[in-house]
Amino acid sequence: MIRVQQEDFDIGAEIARLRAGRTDIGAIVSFTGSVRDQSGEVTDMTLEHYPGMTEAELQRIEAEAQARWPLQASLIVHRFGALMPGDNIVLVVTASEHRDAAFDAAKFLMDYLKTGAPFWKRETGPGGARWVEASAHDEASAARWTKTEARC
Amino acid sequence: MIRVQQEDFDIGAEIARLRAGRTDIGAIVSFTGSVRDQSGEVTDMTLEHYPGMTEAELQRIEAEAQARWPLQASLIVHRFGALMPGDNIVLVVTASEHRDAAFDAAKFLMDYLKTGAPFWKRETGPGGARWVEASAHDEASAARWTKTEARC
Amino acid sequence: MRLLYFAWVKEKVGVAAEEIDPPAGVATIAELIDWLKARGPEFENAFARSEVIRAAIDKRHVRHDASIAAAREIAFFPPVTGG
Amino acid sequence: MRLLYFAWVKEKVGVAAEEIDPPAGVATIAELIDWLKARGPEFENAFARSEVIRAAIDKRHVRHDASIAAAREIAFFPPVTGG
Repeated sequence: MIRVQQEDFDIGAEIARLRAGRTDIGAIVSFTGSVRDQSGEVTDMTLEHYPGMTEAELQRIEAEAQARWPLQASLIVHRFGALMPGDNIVLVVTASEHRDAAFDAAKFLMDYLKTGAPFWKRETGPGGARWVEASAHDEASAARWTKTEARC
Repeated sequence: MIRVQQEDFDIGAEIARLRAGRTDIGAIVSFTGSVRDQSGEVTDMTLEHYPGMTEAELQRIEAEAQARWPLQASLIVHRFGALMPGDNIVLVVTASEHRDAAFDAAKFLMDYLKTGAPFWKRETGPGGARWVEASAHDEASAARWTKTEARC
Repeated sequence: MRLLYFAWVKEKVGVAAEEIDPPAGVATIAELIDWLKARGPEFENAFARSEVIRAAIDKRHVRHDASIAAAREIAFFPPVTGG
Repeated sequence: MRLLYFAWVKEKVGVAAEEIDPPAGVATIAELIDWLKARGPEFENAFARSEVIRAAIDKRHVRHDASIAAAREIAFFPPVTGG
């Protein structure tokens, strides 16, 4: 399941909803990304996105993870709008019988989301506002999943 | 921080406590392991452990993770005693500025915990009770961290 | 067709969206970028480093050699920075 | 010294803990296992596949060639299955 929203999310409640009434899940991995103040360099942040394409991309990425790993459930929640240091940005949750699938799928979802989901961060600090630059490391992290060897 | 306890834990509350008041954390990974019914093969489970050594091992494993990755916080909570399918067994949480460290450290903690922490699972099912056999896969998962190449 | 701009591409061109009707010779994203750059200094500036500009046709990522023939909505934006 | 047994090792030997005083020639974990096996069929049975038995001295994992000279507490148990 995917959601794109302005409001905050509750990690514990999201995980509880995902596993409610189930006794077949052995492993749940959650990833939460949040705004870092970067030693005072960031006072606030605005996340712009491309409504419609964002949802389509997140659904595509989630379907890809479901096809690659035996997931029992998965969730992506991504926020947009005005955020402060410490605020949540993104939540990814994966559930599987075994931990490797849950870990790998969560990592994959984050790597792909970082390079594919149409979000743009604009940070404000003491020196003014600036659009965050994309990271070459993120491109490399996403590329590692396209190798035949599946991981790393 | 590590805790060994009979009572359940609250994933959301544990994560909230770990990050409370902090604006420098960028990535939080949680792993939750729970009892699987394995299609009715498991009706309940008892987790025995070695009090004293369990705490020492978990502390050693956590210190090793802190030495290997730039973690801002970490937590291991492991339960013992009588458990039912769907019940939580273990929680690992790692926080870092960047997601790779948080993911890798959480995976490392689970791999090492699985082969080093003195817990033994006894499952009861329709055919009676049996001690769970250790998995060769878990040994291999732990061994991958001892290679010089760090991962995989 | 409808054009959308996001993030600093939007700031530089000065609009979020517009309707355009490029001539028949403009067949790919790359050719569309060249055509846009000729429309004025704000486009020239926004697309100056065209290799860093990402494009989507009807809400799917495409490369610069993609055909725009069937496109209803084309978006231009910087490399994404979510997550 | 104090011996502790866990999981199916404990079930097979029939006690959780005991005080022992092995002879001076028993210097390693492996030699202690051999000495224990000679104490009776329940020990013979518990330690039959001694290669799968894990040991800890004073709450630290050790190999079977570890010296027990300074040990106050020695534990025997199957491979761990937590997590």
